[in-house]
This record gives sequence, C-alpha cells and structure tokens, in this order.
Amino acid sequence: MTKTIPDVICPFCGTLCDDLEVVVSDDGKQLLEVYNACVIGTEKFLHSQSKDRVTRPRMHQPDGTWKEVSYDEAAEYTAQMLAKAKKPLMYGWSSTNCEAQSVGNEIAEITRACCDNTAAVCHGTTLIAVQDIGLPSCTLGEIKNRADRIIFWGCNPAHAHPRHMSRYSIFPRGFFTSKGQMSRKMIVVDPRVTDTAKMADVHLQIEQGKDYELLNALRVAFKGEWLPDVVAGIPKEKIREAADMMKSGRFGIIFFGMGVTQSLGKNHNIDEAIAVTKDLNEYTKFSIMPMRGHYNVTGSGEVFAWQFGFPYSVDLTRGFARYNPGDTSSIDLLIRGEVDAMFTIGSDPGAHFPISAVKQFAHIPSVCIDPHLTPTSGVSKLHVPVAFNGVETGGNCYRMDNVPIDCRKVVEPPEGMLTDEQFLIKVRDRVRQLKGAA
Amino acid sequence: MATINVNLISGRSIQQGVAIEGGKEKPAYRTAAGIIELDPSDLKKLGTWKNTNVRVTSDHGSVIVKAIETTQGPHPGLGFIPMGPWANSIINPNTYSTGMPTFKGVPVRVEVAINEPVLLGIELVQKQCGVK
Amino acid sequence: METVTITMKNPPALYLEADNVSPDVFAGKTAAQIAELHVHEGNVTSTLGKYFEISGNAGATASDTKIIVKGDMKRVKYLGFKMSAGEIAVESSTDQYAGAWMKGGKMLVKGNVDAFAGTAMKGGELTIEGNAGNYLGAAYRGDWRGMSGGKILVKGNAGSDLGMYMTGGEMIINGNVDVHVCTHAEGGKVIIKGNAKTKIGGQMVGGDIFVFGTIDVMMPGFKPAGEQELEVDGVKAKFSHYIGDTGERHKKRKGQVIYGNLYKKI
Amino acid sequence: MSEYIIKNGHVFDPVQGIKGDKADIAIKDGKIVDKVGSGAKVIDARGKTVMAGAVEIHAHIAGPKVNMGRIYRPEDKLFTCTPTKGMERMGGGNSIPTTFKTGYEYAKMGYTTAMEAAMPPLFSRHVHEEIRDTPIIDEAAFPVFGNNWFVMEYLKNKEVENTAAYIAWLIRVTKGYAVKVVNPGGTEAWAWGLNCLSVNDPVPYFDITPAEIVKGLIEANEFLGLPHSLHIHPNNLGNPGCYETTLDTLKLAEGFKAKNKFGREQVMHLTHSQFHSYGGTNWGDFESKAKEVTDYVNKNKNITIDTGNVTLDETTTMTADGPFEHHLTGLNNLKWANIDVELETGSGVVPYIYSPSISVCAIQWAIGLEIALMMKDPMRCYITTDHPNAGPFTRYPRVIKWLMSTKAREAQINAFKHKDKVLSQTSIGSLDREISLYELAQMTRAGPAKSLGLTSMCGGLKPGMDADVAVYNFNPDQPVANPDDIEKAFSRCSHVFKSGVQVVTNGEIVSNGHKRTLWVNAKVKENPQVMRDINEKFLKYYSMTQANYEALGHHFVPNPYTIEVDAT
Repeated sequence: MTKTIPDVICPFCGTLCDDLEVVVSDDGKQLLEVYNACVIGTEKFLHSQSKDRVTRPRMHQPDGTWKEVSYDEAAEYTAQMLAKAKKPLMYGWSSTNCEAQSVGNEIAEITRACCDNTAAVCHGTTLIAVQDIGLPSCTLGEIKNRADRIIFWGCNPAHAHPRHMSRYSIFPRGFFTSKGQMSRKMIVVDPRVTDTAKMADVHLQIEQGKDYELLNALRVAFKGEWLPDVVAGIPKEKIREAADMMKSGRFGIIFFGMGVTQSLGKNHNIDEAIAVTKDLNEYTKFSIMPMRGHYNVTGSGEVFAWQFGFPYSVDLTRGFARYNPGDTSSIDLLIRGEVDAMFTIGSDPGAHFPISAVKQFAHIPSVCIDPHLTPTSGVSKLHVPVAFNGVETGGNCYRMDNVPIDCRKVVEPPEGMLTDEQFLIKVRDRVRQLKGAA
Repeated sequence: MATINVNLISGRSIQQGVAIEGGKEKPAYRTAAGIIELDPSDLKKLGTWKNTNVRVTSDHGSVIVKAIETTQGPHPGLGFIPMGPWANSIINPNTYSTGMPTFKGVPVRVEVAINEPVLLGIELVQKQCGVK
Repeated sequence: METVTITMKNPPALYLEADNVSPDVFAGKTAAQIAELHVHEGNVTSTLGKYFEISGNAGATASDTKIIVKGDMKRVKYLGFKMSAGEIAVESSTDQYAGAWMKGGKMLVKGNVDAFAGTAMKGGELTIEGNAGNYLGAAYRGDWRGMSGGKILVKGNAGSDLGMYMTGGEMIINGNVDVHVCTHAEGGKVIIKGNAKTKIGGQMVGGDIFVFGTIDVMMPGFKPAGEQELEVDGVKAKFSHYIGDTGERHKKRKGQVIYGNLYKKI
Repeated sequence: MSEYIIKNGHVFDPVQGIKGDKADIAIKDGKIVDKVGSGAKVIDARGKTVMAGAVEIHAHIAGPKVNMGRIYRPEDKLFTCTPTKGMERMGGGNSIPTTFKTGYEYAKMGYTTAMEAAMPPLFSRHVHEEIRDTPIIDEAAFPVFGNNWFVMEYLKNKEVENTAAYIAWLIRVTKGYAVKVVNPGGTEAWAWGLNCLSVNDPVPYFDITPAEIVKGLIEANEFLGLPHSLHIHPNNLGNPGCYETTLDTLKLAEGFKAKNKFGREQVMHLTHSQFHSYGGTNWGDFESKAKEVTDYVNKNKNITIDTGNVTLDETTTMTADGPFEHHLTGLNNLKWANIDVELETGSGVVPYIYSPSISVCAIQWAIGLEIALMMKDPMRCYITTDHPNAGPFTRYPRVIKWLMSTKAREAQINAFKHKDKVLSQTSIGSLDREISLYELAQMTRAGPAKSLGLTSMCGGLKPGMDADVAVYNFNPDQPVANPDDIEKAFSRCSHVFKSGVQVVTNGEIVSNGHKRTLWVNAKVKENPQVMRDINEKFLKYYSMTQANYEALGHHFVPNPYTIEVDAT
C-alpha cells in the first residue's frame, strides 16, 4: 500500500509551490509519484530515487579516480582547510534550509571567511539597486487577488518559473480578479519572442542591453516630456501607449529577472525599474518583485542579513562583516585570486560561474557539498553527498516575496547519509576545537 | 566557411531545468544546454543545415555547441545558449565592479565545426580547468 | 615636511589591506612605531614592518607628513584611507580604495588604480596618472551622500559608474570613460576629455558633465537645449547643451526647477 | 542553578513599594526568594542601584520589515561593526542592529524582556527565527489584526464571538501574544493606494470604519480576557493636527472595563503617543498637543500609553502603516521599501534623519518628553523610542538623562538652531519636573509588566517572581554632578541576572542565558463557522495552503512559555 503526503513544497525555484502531493511507499523509503508539480519539480523528486546516486564522501585523487572516505574524515578535511586558510570563500547556501545556513554562518564567523550565496550570479545587482532606492513590493497573494496590470521585464516564467502564471500572476481567480486572465493586461519586455511573450497582450521587443534607456523613456513618458523618436528599438508612440496602459491600471506589478540583472547597466537597470514603480505610485498602486531563481536564495539573504547585517557577499576576515560587491563578491574574489580555499554548498559554481573564475578554484583546496554529480564536484578535492533538501530533509525556506514556508521531509535518505545540517554541525564542532573558541 | 557575428545571451530553459535536476553527468544535459539557438536568417547567412556543430568564439574563450533553429524567435542577430558550462566558457566575466558577470550581451563569432564533438558538461569544465 | 618612505620588502601571497598607510595615522610616529602598525592579509593581522621597509620619521601632524610608497603595490588596498591632510606619492599602480573617504591632503598615484578610488570624497586632491577603475569618486553602497568636495584628476581612462550620487567637488578625466557617469548626481562637475559610452547622466538631478569626445547613445531623459560657447578647463569651444534627467523627480531652488547639465563639444 | 545574594544595594521596586532603601535580593533556582544559604555567591551592590529587569513594551526588533531595513541599509553598518569577542557574536547596525547585537545591547542596559511590536501573521516563521537568534532576553510578538479581512468581515456584522474565535486561532497558529492594530482600515485602503485619515473614513469595499474595527477588537479582546489589552497605533500618524484623530480613537475605549485574570486594568494601550500628539495645520505652524492628549489619558484610567521619544539621531522608520511611509518618502525623497501582505496588513521602511537644526525634529523631541513629564501616573506611561522609528533603543540612557535632569534638557534646548520656535510651539521650557528612580522603575519595569499582564513573572523583585535583576553603577545618595553620568550609568549595568543566570558582569556578556518565547494559548468554544471561513479563504485567496500556514515546528520556538487563557 502507499500513502499520499499533501501540501508538499517543491524545492526548485523561487515560486516555492506548496500544493504538491507525493505518493510514497508505506515504510517511507520509496518515493513513487509526484502530483501538481511542474516537470522540473517532478524530476527533482524522482531523481532522489535514482540508483546511481553517490552516497559516501570521496576524495579526488591526482589520477582522476575517487577514494571513498567517511563523513568524519570529510569533516576533518573541511575543518582543517577552513581553519588554515587566510581567506576561505564559503559560497552557495541557496539550495539548503535556513537551519543549515545558520550553522554555516557560525563556521564562517569562527574561521573568518567570506560568505556569499547564488545571488552573486542571480539577483545580486537587484540587492544593490534595492540598497540605493528601496523596493515597493507586496506578497504574491496581493497580486493574485488584486493585480490587473502584469509586466514581465527580462524574465521568462514559462521556462524558469513554470507554475508562476497559473498560481499567482495571470490565471488565478482572486478576490477582486474573479475573471482571472480576462481581468488582467499582460506586457512582456524581452529581446526574444519568448514563450511568455507569445501569451502577452503587448510585447516590446527591446534591443538587448538597452533596458536602462527604455525604463528612463517610460519615466519621461509618465511626465509627458519630450522623447526621441526611437528608444531601444521601440518607437516613442508605443512607449507612450505602454506608459498610459500602466497608469490606467488599479494595481500593477512588474516582475523582472535575469534580463535586467545580468546585462549591461546591471544594478542601474533595476534602480530605474524601481524608480518607474515609485513614479507609478503617484498615479495608481504599483509594486515590483524580483523573480528569484533558487528556492531558498531569498532565505540565505535573510539569514545573512539578520545575523551579519548584509544580504550577500559578506567579508568576515576582520572578525566583523564588511560588504561591497565588486570587492567582496565571489566572482571578483576568484578572478582577482584573493581566495585560498573554496567551500561550496547548495549550488553549482562549476557550471554557472564564468570559466575564468572556475579555473581559479579548481587549483586551490576545495570542498563541494552536493547530492548530485556536478562540474563543481568534478573539479573539487572533496565531494560530500548529502540528503536532498526539501525531499529527504525539511527546514525553513523563503519564497521570492520573502514569505517563509517550512518544507517537509517526504522520504528517507539512503542508508547512512547525513543531511547538510548534520554534516555542518560536525565541521563546526571540529573548527571550534581547532580555533580554540569557547 | 562563412562566419557570422551575433550578440549572445544566456538564460534558463525548461529543458535545461529538467536536465540539471536529472543529473549533470548525463548526456541529456548536453542535449539541453550544449546548444546555440540561432534565428533562421542567421543560419542561412552561416550557410549550414540546422543541428550541426559550430564553434562559438568570444574575446574570453571558445566552445563547440550544436546550432539549432530558435524555438523562441524571431530574433535576428541574437544567439541564445542556455545557462551552463557551455555558455559560461565564452561569456564576459567583467563584473564592472558590481559582482555580476556579463552573462548577456557578449559579441561572439560563430563558425561551422562539423567534425568537432560537443563535450559532456562535467568533462568540458574538467578539461578547461586541467583537472582529470 | 617630514618624509616617510615605505618600500615593498616581501609581497603578500593574497592581497594586503594597508588602511593604516595615511598621514593621519603616521603623524607623530617614528619609523619603528610605524613598522608596528597593523596590516591585514586575509584574516591574518600582522605588522607593516613584515611587508615593507620603512625609513624616515613622520611629521608631528598629518599636514606635515609626506609618505612615498615604492615597490609593487598592485596587491595593496586602502592606501590613503580616510586621510585628512599631508601627502602620499605612490610610485606605481595600486589596488582598490585608493584615497577612499578622503577628507583632505594630496594623493598622487603614478600608475593605475582599481575600483572604488576616492569613494565618498569630502576634500583634498587625488591625482592618478594611469587609468582609474570603476566607481571612481562614487558613494558607498546604499548611501545617498556621495562625493561632496575635493578634486580628482585622471590622466588615463576611467571605468564605469564614475561619480555616482556626486553632490560636489570636481573630476577631470583626460581619457575615455565607460558606461554610467554621474548617475543620481545632485551637484559637482565632471570633465571628460575622451569619449563616453552609453547611459551617461542617468537619474541626474543636478551637477554638470562636459564631454569633449563622442557619446555613443544619449539617454532619452536628456532634452536638447541649444548650443553655448563655453570655456572649460582652459579650452574655449562650442558645446551642445542637454538638460536632464527629465524623467527624474526634480528639486526646486527658489521656485525654479533645477536640472543636470550635459555639455557635448561640437 | 547556583544561588546569589545581592547585598546592600539601593533597591527600587514598585511591586513591593521599596523606594531606594538598602535591601538584599536573594536568588535561587531562577526565582527570587526570601533567603539563601551561606554558600550563595555574594554580589556587593553597596552604593549601587538595584532594579528588576526592564520590560520593553514596543520595539521593532524581529520580522520581515526589520530585516528589509537591515538588507537595504548597508551604510548603517559602515565602520561601526563590533568584532566577534569571546561569548559575543559579531554585531552591526546603529539604527537596525543585527539580532545578536540586539540581545546583547538590551541585556547590557538591564532589559530582560522585549515585545516585537508588529508581526504579520503570514511571516510568523520569519519573526520566530529572528527571535530565536536574539540571545538572553525573553521575547513575544504581537500579530497585527487592524486590517485583517476576517476581522473586518466579522466586525461589519458585529459578530464579536466569531472575531474572538478567529483571534484565538491566529494567536495560537502564529504563537503571538496580543492584539495589535496599526492604522485600522488605512493599510487595507493602501492596497489600492488610498488611506483612512480619520476614525470614520470607510475602508474601500469592506465598508467598515476604523471606529467599528477598534471597538469590535476591544470587545473581542476582553471577551477572550487576554493578558495584554488592544495595542493601537491610530490613524493619521505623523501629520500636523493628528491629535484630533488620536482623541477620537481614545474615546472609543470609553465604557469598556478590563476583564482578565492577570491584573491588567486598561482596555487600550496607545503606542508611541509622541507621533500622535501633533497640532497645527502644516509643518510651518506645527505645535505640541501633548497637553490635550495627556489630560484625556490622565482622566481615563482604562488607557495606558508609551511615549515614543525622539532621540535626534539618523535612524530608519519602519511601520505597518504603509501609506504613512509613502507620505514620508514624498517628504525626504529617501529610499522607500514597502511590503503589502495579502489579506492581513502592509508595511513600509524609509530612512529619516532627526536633525537638531530642523525645527520640526526639535519640536518632536520636546513632545516626547512633555508626554512623559505631564502624565500623572507613571504606572500608565512607559518609556519607548518605538525603536527604530523615533530612535534606536540604545539611546534609552539618553532619554532617561533628559527625563531625570532639567539641566540636561536645557542644555539640549540651547543647542537647537530654532530654540525660540521650540519654546513657543511646546511647553517643554516650563516643565521642571524630574523623574525619580522610583518613577523610572514604574515606567520601565512595573508599569509595562502590569500592562502586559506579566505581573506574576517580571517587572518586580517580590519573592516568587523570576530572578530578572539589573544592578547599575549609580549611587542615588550622591547628587548628580554632571547629567551625563546618568546616561553613562544606565548604558552599562554592573550585573544583570536573567531567570537566575548571571548574563552580564561589568558591562560584558558572560552567558547567553536561556531565553523563552512567550505566547498565549486562548481556548474558545468549537466554532465551525469560523473554521469553514478560514478553510475557504485559504482555498481561494491565500497564496499558501492552510497546512503550511499552520506549520510552526519546534525548531522555530525551541523554548516556548505558554500563558493559558480560558474563554470557553
């Protein structure tokens, strides 16, 4: 017989769908089926059952083979590496729960390391812009119940957040939006005709890299000032028409993603997008929200913020927190060669960092804590597989609108495997002995 | 053989999402992210059939990927490689001191390279880092 | 003016944070005491003497202390940190935060500097003979009070995000600049003798930018406002004048809405 | 648990009426006892002041908007962080300290209990995670109800019992403590960009006025008999002439009597009253109406207030009053953050600089002190800075100095650029009352504890109460030569005990203590209709399922202290 666990949280993207249903065997050892999840979420749950999973830590030998070691030896290597390093980098934290992040922060503070999460290559520039101009935002339920102007700027939820449109932004029938999709106008700004753009009422096919100019043109259009004929490949009539459509809504929302955070202008693109939202609040009610990628990158930012005061790129080498992306952020630290030990957890810099940064940490002592086989574990000295967070162990995580949801353990991890929190506690206790801290 | 210059962007795709959760050591990851989506007009300028291997070179590196016809176009003059080791072998690491590399908006040159294989994800990174 | 010369003896494996190398900290100290000053490499705190050869005693006060820095400074940060008087001459290139939070005195860098030079500068003179990095004379993250005084001269090129949140002071760049000049600026004067790329003067509320070379793409928020005959830094020429950023919410001074000014040499 | 005896200290304890005479305080097994054995550790408190651990009734120290403030103000931590040292974790932030620094700073000043002033129920897990990471001090959080869809719909039909059942359910699910109301109706109107500026403006769509919301919630609160009364932040905060809305709101409490088993006498607590006592019509003729507000509160015994003193610092304002923060960013054009929460509330964060050279800020400073000095009964007027809105809580010693010394007040008044305007628009110049140490103990210990219904536990030194004791290096017998000595003495305790554990010695943290999270478990009769409404709203309008909304596992509240209330 099998039992169905309802209200399960999907540990993949920032939408954090919490209405999944998972069918497990009676003894809770086997996961059989997943309902209500998108294709990526289903794959994540089912992959936890694959037979060729790595279940024991292993050291990378010079000739390319792997030698299996115990968790204690792995914890010893990690603790020694972090304690000896002059400037270790502890990167990742986005696919693990807030409890493991708190233990990781203690390790970072004792060993005086730099810690950073995947915001460095995802919404880091958003956080810089928020620090310059603030963030008029709301929770996803407000959008579901009230929003009638939805703008997707530089993001492609059809691919990156598959259920976002059906759970929150376009299709749901909220309290004041009972006609669902019919009561909403959708605008998409993207240099490609993405699958999201194909569903939009208005698609502004912008020239790539010119978001800052188009956003500035919108602000000029709100004030009815002079505009040049074409801005970023969009004629000025279409800009004024889009501006009026935004002003005429009762509750508007701008979702923005990698299109603005990763292209030229970076934090200023989001700075201007937030300024557009702030201006629109003079005419009607408008909010803006970043489409966070990982399911707990927001949580990592929150835990860093209430323990150290900064949301990411925190440098603890002086015993207290310092912050300045460009100086303390992972990519710059690696490319400038400022780091002499690399600790990765809950992310995959090997695949998602520029290769010049990956080359740097391929030749220094490095530990990768990840249940999967990834390019990071491929170039790391020690690979420590842990239980799948969100599938085989629970813990708190934060949605893209900073709402905390406690995700749940649905199936037992393979025999003898530790969770990331248990492994980090081993490392912390050993580091405390090495550094003689109380 | 003809070469074309396009502006490269990278980003998520649902196939890439499924592949990273399915295991990056598997060929499915290469099928999902070891590709460059080009507009049919650009493919015509390149003078090649779709689904052929091409070498994409930028000021920061070069990589072999399979050129396919765009699924989300038209976007003439714009190439799209899903985020992953293939894209990150050639994107511009300059962060302009904001901590964020320039993943989108990298001028690249594309030329046909029929006989060169597209490497697997982990293999590609290990080879470039000189780690066995 | 007493002179202290520090010469790189053994270069650090990683990067060195030498925020004690400034006339204010050196003032009233002998060479031996200066050698005892703290310096940080990663999370290890050691003394200046371990990395530098130090000769000469400092003056009684900061204003009559001159520091000459010799040797390879490419991996040394925070030179001239928070200095308020005196002089520093760096013979070669140095790394980030050169003359950051500077309040006065003179700092000369014969080579290049990296990012965040002259952050939130209040006064003094910073002269860079090579190229400058990004965020030259910009405000610290999140702060709306940027560079408020002092003078920065860069003989080479400058990076992006020049003079962010600038409220006063003057900057002269002989070479070219990258994207984003004087974003969110409320005052101050920037003269760029070379070319500028795109996104120049975004969200400006006040201050003046003079560009002698070309501007790749103008911001839509800058309205053309005729041409003027101006004499800028000894160069008399005709400038086409743009006012902006018209998209920004502007302050009024004596009832008159004030705008930022962008002058492009014709 | 080791035993302690604090000998020969000048004890100030309003609960037992001790007014500074020498007495010994004995501590055993975490409680205050009559006497201890000879083996007890002796703490020599000769020439020192001994008081109970202080109780902070209103501060924004944990939660989503506090953390948004930390995230978006890196310049608040530039060059001012304190490194890791022995037992103390790293600390940073002037106006919004990190959680570890919050716990340490409160303990070093002798505070042992603190209330988080506004918890959006949807974010209760976030609040409890931050409370868990704030060491030493006991904490509780007030969920906000003033703009809740359930409350507005039930009170529209005058269904007080259903409202009480919903309140009991929500406080149990979010492990909250009391009913907090912020700009009733106004924040729901702000979801459409509007506001309710008086107690009679109807809320869009819900068609209920703030007056009905406040009255209904008072009735529901007394129906349940919760330990603390309604904790209200009235409409129209911070605008010149807002004292009229405040008086209208206070009048809503007439005719209600406190009904509870905790010894609480008030039915309404007006919080940060300084922001609500403004007269005049614009910022030009802005004046103090502290007299009118305190006269009313002095006459009506079923109301308690806390001051909300401005401390003339650069700080960050954060409140669940979304429309006010949008109005404030329109004034000073600084960065503005706003988080509207579905079906429940909203919030806003804007930095603000209370500069002594601006006349409005100087007058606000004066209003805060006037309120404290004009209130007759110190047991009903408590000292707060609405941290961090009017100033960081680390400035309490400075506020105490201003209240205990007219010399200090005059020195500050003379330092103002617009001194004449301050004297003409307020009556601070003519007030020469100086708070005594006994009154200070009432305003920071016994008073807040009584208002919060915690008289059995904290706020006093009577045997049987928790052993929360603070010893200050301040000799009440010696005349105060320089007022700054008061500030110095009250900023660092010589000894602090929390639940019988010594946590501070000579201003340094020596133990992380064993902090508790207080929460109220109110039992009400079975109410299927309310349960059905809750299920329906979660199915249709919330963005989270009800099971995940209610999931507050043990790891969020590792050391709960439950206060049982029976309203069946």
